[in-house]
Amino acid sequence: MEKQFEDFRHQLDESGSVRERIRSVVMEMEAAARLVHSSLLLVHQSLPVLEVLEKTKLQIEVIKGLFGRLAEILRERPDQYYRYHGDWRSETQTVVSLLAFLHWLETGSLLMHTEAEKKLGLDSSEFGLDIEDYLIGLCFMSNELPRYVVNQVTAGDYDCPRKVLKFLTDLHAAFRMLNLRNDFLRKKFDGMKYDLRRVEEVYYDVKIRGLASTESTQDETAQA
Amino acid sequence: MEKQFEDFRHQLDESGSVRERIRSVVMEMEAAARLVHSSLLLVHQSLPVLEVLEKTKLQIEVIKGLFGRLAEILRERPDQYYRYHGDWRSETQTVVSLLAFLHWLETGSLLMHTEAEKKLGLDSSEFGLDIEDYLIGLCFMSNELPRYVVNQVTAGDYDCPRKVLKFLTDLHAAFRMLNLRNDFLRKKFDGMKYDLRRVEEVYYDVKIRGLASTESTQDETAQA
Amino acid sequence: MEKQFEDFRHQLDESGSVRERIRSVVMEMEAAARLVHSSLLLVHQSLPVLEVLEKTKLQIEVIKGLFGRLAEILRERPDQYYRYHGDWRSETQTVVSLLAFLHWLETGSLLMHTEAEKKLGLDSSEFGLDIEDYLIGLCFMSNELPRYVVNQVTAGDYDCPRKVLKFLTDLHAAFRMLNLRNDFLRKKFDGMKYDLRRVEEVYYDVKIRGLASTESTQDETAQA
Amino acid sequence: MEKQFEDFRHQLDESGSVRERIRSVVMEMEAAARLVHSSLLLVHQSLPVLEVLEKTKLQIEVIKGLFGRLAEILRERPDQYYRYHGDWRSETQTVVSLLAFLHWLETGSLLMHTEAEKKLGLDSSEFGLDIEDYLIGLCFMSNELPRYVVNQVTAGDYDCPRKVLKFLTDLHAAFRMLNLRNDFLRKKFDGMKYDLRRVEEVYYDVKIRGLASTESTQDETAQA
Amino acid sequence: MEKQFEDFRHQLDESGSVRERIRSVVMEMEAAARLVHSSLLLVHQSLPVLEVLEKTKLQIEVIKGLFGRLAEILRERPDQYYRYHGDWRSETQTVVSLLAFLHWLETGSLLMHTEAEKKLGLDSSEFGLDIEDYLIGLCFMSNELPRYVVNQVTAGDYDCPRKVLKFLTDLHAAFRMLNLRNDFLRKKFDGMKYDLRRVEEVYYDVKIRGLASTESTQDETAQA
Amino acid sequence: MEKQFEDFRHQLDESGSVRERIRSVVMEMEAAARLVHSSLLLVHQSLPVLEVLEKTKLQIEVIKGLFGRLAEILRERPDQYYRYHGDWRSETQTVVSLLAFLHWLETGSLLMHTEAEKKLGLDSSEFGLDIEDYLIGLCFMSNELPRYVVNQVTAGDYDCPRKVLKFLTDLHAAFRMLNLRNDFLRKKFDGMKYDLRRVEEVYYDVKIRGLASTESTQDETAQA
Amino acid sequence: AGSAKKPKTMMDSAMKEEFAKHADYLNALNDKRERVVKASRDVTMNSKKVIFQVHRISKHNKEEVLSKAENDLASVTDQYMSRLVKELQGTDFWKLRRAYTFAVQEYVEAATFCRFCKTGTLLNLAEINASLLALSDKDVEPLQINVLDYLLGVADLTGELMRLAIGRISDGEVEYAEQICKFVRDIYRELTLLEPMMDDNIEMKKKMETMLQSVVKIENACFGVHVRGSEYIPLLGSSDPDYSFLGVPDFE
Amino acid sequence: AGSAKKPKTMMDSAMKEEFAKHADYLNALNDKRERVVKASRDVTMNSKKVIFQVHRISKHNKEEVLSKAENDLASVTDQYMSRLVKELQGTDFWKLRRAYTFAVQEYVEAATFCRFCKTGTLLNLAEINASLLALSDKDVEPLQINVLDYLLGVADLTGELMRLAIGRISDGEVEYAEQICKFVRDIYRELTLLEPMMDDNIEMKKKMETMLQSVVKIENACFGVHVRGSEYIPLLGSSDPDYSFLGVPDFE
Ligand SMILES: [Mn+2]
Ligand SMILES: [Mn+2]
Repeated sequence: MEKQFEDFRHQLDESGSVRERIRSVVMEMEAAARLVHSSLLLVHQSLPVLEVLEKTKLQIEVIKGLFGRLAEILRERPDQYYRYHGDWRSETQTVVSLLAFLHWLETGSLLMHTEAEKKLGLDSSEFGLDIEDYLIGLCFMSNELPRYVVNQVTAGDYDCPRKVLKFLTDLHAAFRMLNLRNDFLRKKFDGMKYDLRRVEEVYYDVKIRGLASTESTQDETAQA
Repeated sequence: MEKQFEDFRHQLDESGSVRERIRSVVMEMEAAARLVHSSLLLVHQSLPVLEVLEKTKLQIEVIKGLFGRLAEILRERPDQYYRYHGDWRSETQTVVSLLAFLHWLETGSLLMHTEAEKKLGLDSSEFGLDIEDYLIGLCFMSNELPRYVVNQVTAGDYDCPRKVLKFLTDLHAAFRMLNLRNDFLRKKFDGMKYDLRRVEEVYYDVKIRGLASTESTQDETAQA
Repeated sequence: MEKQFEDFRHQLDESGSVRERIRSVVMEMEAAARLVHSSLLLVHQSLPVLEVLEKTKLQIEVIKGLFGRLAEILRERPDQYYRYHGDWRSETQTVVSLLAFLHWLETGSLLMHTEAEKKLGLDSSEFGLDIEDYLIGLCFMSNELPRYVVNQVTAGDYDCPRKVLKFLTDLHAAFRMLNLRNDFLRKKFDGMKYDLRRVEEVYYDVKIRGLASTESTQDETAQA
Repeated sequence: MEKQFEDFRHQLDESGSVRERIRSVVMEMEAAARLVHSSLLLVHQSLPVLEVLEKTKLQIEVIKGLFGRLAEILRERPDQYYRYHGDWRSETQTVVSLLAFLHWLETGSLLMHTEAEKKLGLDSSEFGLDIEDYLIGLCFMSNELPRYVVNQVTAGDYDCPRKVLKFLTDLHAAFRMLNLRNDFLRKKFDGMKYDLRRVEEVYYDVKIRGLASTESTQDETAQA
Repeated sequence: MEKQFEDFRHQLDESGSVRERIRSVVMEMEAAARLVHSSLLLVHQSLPVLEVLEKTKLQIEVIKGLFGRLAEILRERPDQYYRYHGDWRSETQTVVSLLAFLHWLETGSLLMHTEAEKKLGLDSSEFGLDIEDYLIGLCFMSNELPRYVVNQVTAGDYDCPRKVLKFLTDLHAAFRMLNLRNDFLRKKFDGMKYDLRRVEEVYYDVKIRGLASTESTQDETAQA
Repeated sequence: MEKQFEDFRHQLDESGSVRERIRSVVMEMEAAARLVHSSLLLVHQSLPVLEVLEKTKLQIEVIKGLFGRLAEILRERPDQYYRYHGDWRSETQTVVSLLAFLHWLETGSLLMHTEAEKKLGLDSSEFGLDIEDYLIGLCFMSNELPRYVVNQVTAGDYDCPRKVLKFLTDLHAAFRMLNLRNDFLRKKFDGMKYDLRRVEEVYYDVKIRGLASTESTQDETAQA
Repeated sequence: AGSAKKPKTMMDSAMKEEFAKHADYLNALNDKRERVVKASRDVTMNSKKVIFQVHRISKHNKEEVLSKAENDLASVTDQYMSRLVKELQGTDFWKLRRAYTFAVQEYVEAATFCRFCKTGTLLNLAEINASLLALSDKDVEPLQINVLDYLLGVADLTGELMRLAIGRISDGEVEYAEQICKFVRDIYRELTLLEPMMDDNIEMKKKMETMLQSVVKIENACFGVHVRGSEYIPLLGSSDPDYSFLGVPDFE
Repeated sequence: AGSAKKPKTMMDSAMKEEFAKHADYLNALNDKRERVVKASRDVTMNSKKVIFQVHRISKHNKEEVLSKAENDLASVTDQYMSRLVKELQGTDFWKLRRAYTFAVQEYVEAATFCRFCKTGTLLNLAEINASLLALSDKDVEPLQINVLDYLLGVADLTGELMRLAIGRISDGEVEYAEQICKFVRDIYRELTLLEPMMDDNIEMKKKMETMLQSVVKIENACFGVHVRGSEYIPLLGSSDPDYSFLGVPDFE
């Protein structure tokens, strides 16, 4: 009996320390994500996309490294991913939203789940990107788009609303294919329709003033 | 994009059903544990231990089978044990408390963690018995002992208090070796000292009346 | 649309007035039950059972009359017994617990469901006594027994614990035959084990002091 | 509009200053009551009742003075007693509970409502002691009795349980005559039965061990 | 003791019956207020104000009668207005908010406290309209205005925002003269600034689109 | 033991009276700040800035005096500034937000920390302005700007959005230099982005309608 | 002493008989409840899917989306509601209400949602109940949805209508949104009067608050589209705002 | 257009300077706070271990268990409290109190617990603070535990004393339990007077309730042992109850 409880003592003492280690990684991740966010905000002030991408590169590598460390911690404790999942969810969602925005700025298309995992150096078979976290991240990204459109128009880019509207319409349609439960994700998705509406309003504003007409068709082929 | 969301739809739909399947196994486990408990209660009415053990055998096999089914469900979803752990915790703790009581009745010694896993057909490397669940189960067992002692004395078994007191004193001492956090387990362990005190009181009652003295020494060697 | 909601308004208005009428009956019932309870409490001060029974007779007739009025109100709304059931449940359970205690004092046996209905002038085919209410009432009665036993022993009746223990053990075993859901009745029944334990303790107290031994067998036949 | 709000400002300011004045009196009252409470706690350590009474005298005079000040403040605002009543309720209830306990220690009888008013220098026709506050105070006092009884027995006073039980049984019966609404007082009164039960248990504990037997009859006459 | 509790019983019973009578009046008042509210909701669908006023007239008379009944009940218990005040507060506040909205629709000006009392047949010297209830009622009315303005503009009334903004700005300024305690009224008033802000936004929306410009000056004289 | 607690009582008693004195100063400060706020609100109704400044001067002096009194109280308790800090934090933050807004109206630039201290007669070496309070005050000021911009545009000042947007963008960027913990300041700062977004929207509104272009003075050439 | 212990384990036989009766009763009740719960879960899940399906509507696919939704709804009725109908009768309607109320509310929500999208009207309780009559055998008393569940379902409907309205505006169907606005306002006003009369109105009270928020959201959306549409009236010299500008452009 | 965008990204330089200053201040403060939090966590964890160690006491191992506990406590002081002491000075005591208060409370709890078990007395705040003086350099103002943290720690102490008392009774040390009872009652009575004066007394209020429960638990335990011990006084013909019957028997 004594021997057994001696063992338990060690195990219980140890298990507390895993949480501590995760916590410290997550704190760093939060800081790195904040830096990425800071740089990304400059698109609202019309900094060229390439410069923004450049500025964020380094921190994204940092984040990738941090996910590596998380995976490593969890590797010692196989099948305990979901025991600690709540500890890094929120930061992961933020990271996904940032990556997806950057990706859209760069390519005009949606960052896929596998692409996101690749960018973060994750491996589904071992330490993957939870699907709900990915989807929530996309919703967060959607929330940034109306502001982006407004500021682009103010800065004279009248074609932006059309492009964003097309993208967001598609994304919204894709989400509607899911049967969501009444949870956080559903709530976030519900908010997306307001983003859609605001972008539509801006598109309307530029369209009735004849500001958007010229460039629209040729660009279409390149994008869609 | 569409393809990806199509996949997500399937995955999200499926994941809901795992919880449903677990729930149904757990409900059966709860019913089986209740039957074991019902039979076990007869020791308070002085049914011979062997008869009690006989009565519970079948249901314990049922429980073992149910743990097998849980393991099977989780086998399809490796490393998601802790995603669903909360769904079967409470029942597992009850089962441990019942097994540990039966084991003590049979052998006079503590049911070890590995023994408990063996009785439930569990395999630590795959679907194990969480240590905290095991320990909480032991606390629950401890709660039953004062009542058992009182009823045994009423039925004329004056040696029982001494044996239980010895066992509970050792168990309590073993628990004191652990550094417990301020959580549910700590609270349960805190309750154990009242069980200890009550058993001590009963032992005192029989001792001052000279009821316990004769048989104590020879039995000692067999037990300790 | 308006027409339909107009209709609903009438239906709900009527239903509201039914509820008001029930409410006023139930308030009277509550007062009558309180008076019965007040008299019944005197058994704890060792008032002879017959006197207690005498004191409660009148109010029990009052309660019977009130159930008659409830039945009458519900007669206008066939099949809606369970729509309004919640409005008189709690009082009904109290009444059952009082009747069952009185009955046990008088006869030493359990008040059966049909007996309870008869005492309350109820007719199962029309306005019956819900079985769960009956069972909850029995649990409430059980809660009174430890106190009764303690006070009886204080007053010098050392045979009482044995009789109550027999009754309560049987009742508890009978309840265990039921498959209870995780509801109020289950919770109340779970509480019964504390009553049983306390009565066992008192029986233990008198037994170990040799206070209970002599009178046990012959008294069985005489009872009250 | 401006004129009207100008008026309101004055009225609200005035009412605010009344509240401020009450607040400052009540804070002093709370401090004084706490001193009384602290002295009263010594009865649990078997300090002679007379000494306890002596220690509390001064502060009770202070409290009386404070009620005088409250009455004075309210004299300016006839018929607004109940507007501000909530501001001193809780302290008044505490004071009543302290006085009632002291009174019982001194005389063995219940502090009547009029006696309480007299002790606090209150005059029903002007600034009286609200009946519900008085009753709630009694419930609070009742809560102290089980602890008192336990400690008295530990200190060797085996007759105390019987006396307290008699007092509490009577008080409980008196309360049962009232039709209480479903409010705070009702809840407090419902709690009183646990005090009663606990005192009965203590009485049982001394009685079954033959500790309470000798002095019981002669003392009866002196008390009742 | 018994005598005293007998007295208490009478007093509590009486006070209970006062409460019951108030309750029944208040229930009717709530129903009448709801009918007024329901008619008043039609202004959002641009029903002409005169028709709305017509529809509500009858129920307002009903409410007036109910306040008469309240006053009558309280007449028996002078200086206990504030004892029972909580029982009709909430409904009174609702009634004030409805009257004040109707009054504003009719006259474009604020319903004064004395006017409100007059409309409800109240007499300050006996059973008045508590100032805080009146003020809270005004806050509730303010909460309705943003929605009203939005719907009026949608219905083509582009001058409405300016008028409401003027009214609400003045009302808000008048409230700011008061020193409010940290209570419910304060919280409600704090909410008023969001109404103000929302109306400003609506005004901005029509103004920036040149929809509000023409009629603004001449109408000013007619209103203020 | 008693001696030590006696000492503590004196210490805490004294500390309590310090708190009472602070409380009374803070209540006055709250009233003065409310008056400043009331005057400041007139900028939303387009009262000239100079008049607004004039109106607030006196109360700002009052506030300065009150800070002097606070400093005096704390002078007796060196090093205990942060013990009582919570008692005046909220009011200080409000005061900073008012001063900063007034300062911006007057100069178009940010009120620096040392300037704020100077205006309040504070001395960092003794009783300074906590930096976090200063920063929170700035956030509060930011919350007022969207409303200000909306009302200025309504009043015909189409250049205001550009100026405010420049200021707020800078302020927001400056805040991003800080590493904020997950505390109140962080939460307030997080709210600032909504202010920024709203001002961007208003700027967008005037820009897309060509309302902002003409009046742009020399500053414009550099800007647009 | 031996005989003293025996009676303890032998339960009083009258008591045993009594409780055996109750055990049967409770077992039957629990089994039925469990079946009702399971059927309810299916009704809920599939009604939700119908609602999701309706939301996939757009300007151009209305017919197709709605006819699929109606088919789905019909199979909810036939496959799952029919199971509920078979389990329940007489006093069960109220006794087991807790077990099926959410399902029935969701079903009402789905059915009324489909009907509104199709015809712009409110599907009546009587009509729903009539359709349920067909599901049951003639000899048993058929399940009839009670007023309360119907009203609670209609309350939820307004949330879906709000989502629909916002979507329709994005899609350029402004008049449709205005029609929804009027419809939801009417429902809100009617329910204002009914809410306090409902049996256990805490639930409805919460829904009323959500509903008011939905109404305001629709009104704000209509307001936005109106002022935007009005902005160029003077410029266009027409009294009729040209809504054709609004809405998702034809990318196709 | 190119030049139009530039100024936006160039922040006002005075503002930049101002915020750079604040950033430095906040960074320094946060770093210090983080270090204090880490030290605090170590203090808490290791103080808890000291308390657990004391609870391993039994009738026969008292000396040994306590001397181990005291050693452990001394190393908490030397290794971890000293880190706290080094981080904190002057206004930090109050500004960063939230960061270390729980640790200091736990430390007070452990220190007073050891002292009580050793001597039966309450370790004074002045004594604790004196021991901390030794840890700091002479030139900085040394950390002194404030009255509030001390009292909050003492409040928690009573919970541990309750556990101890129950355990001692089981172990037959009745008089020891009675001594604890008296001690805890005295603390409770003193704190009754201090509680309302404490700076932020919600925390203390909760602890007072827990403390009263602890007092009652001890009193009930003493009561139980007393009435059991009194039962055979007449039989034994002695006025002194024979407590030697109580407690765990010597199995050894
Ligand atoms: Mn829905
Ligand atoms: Mn502790």
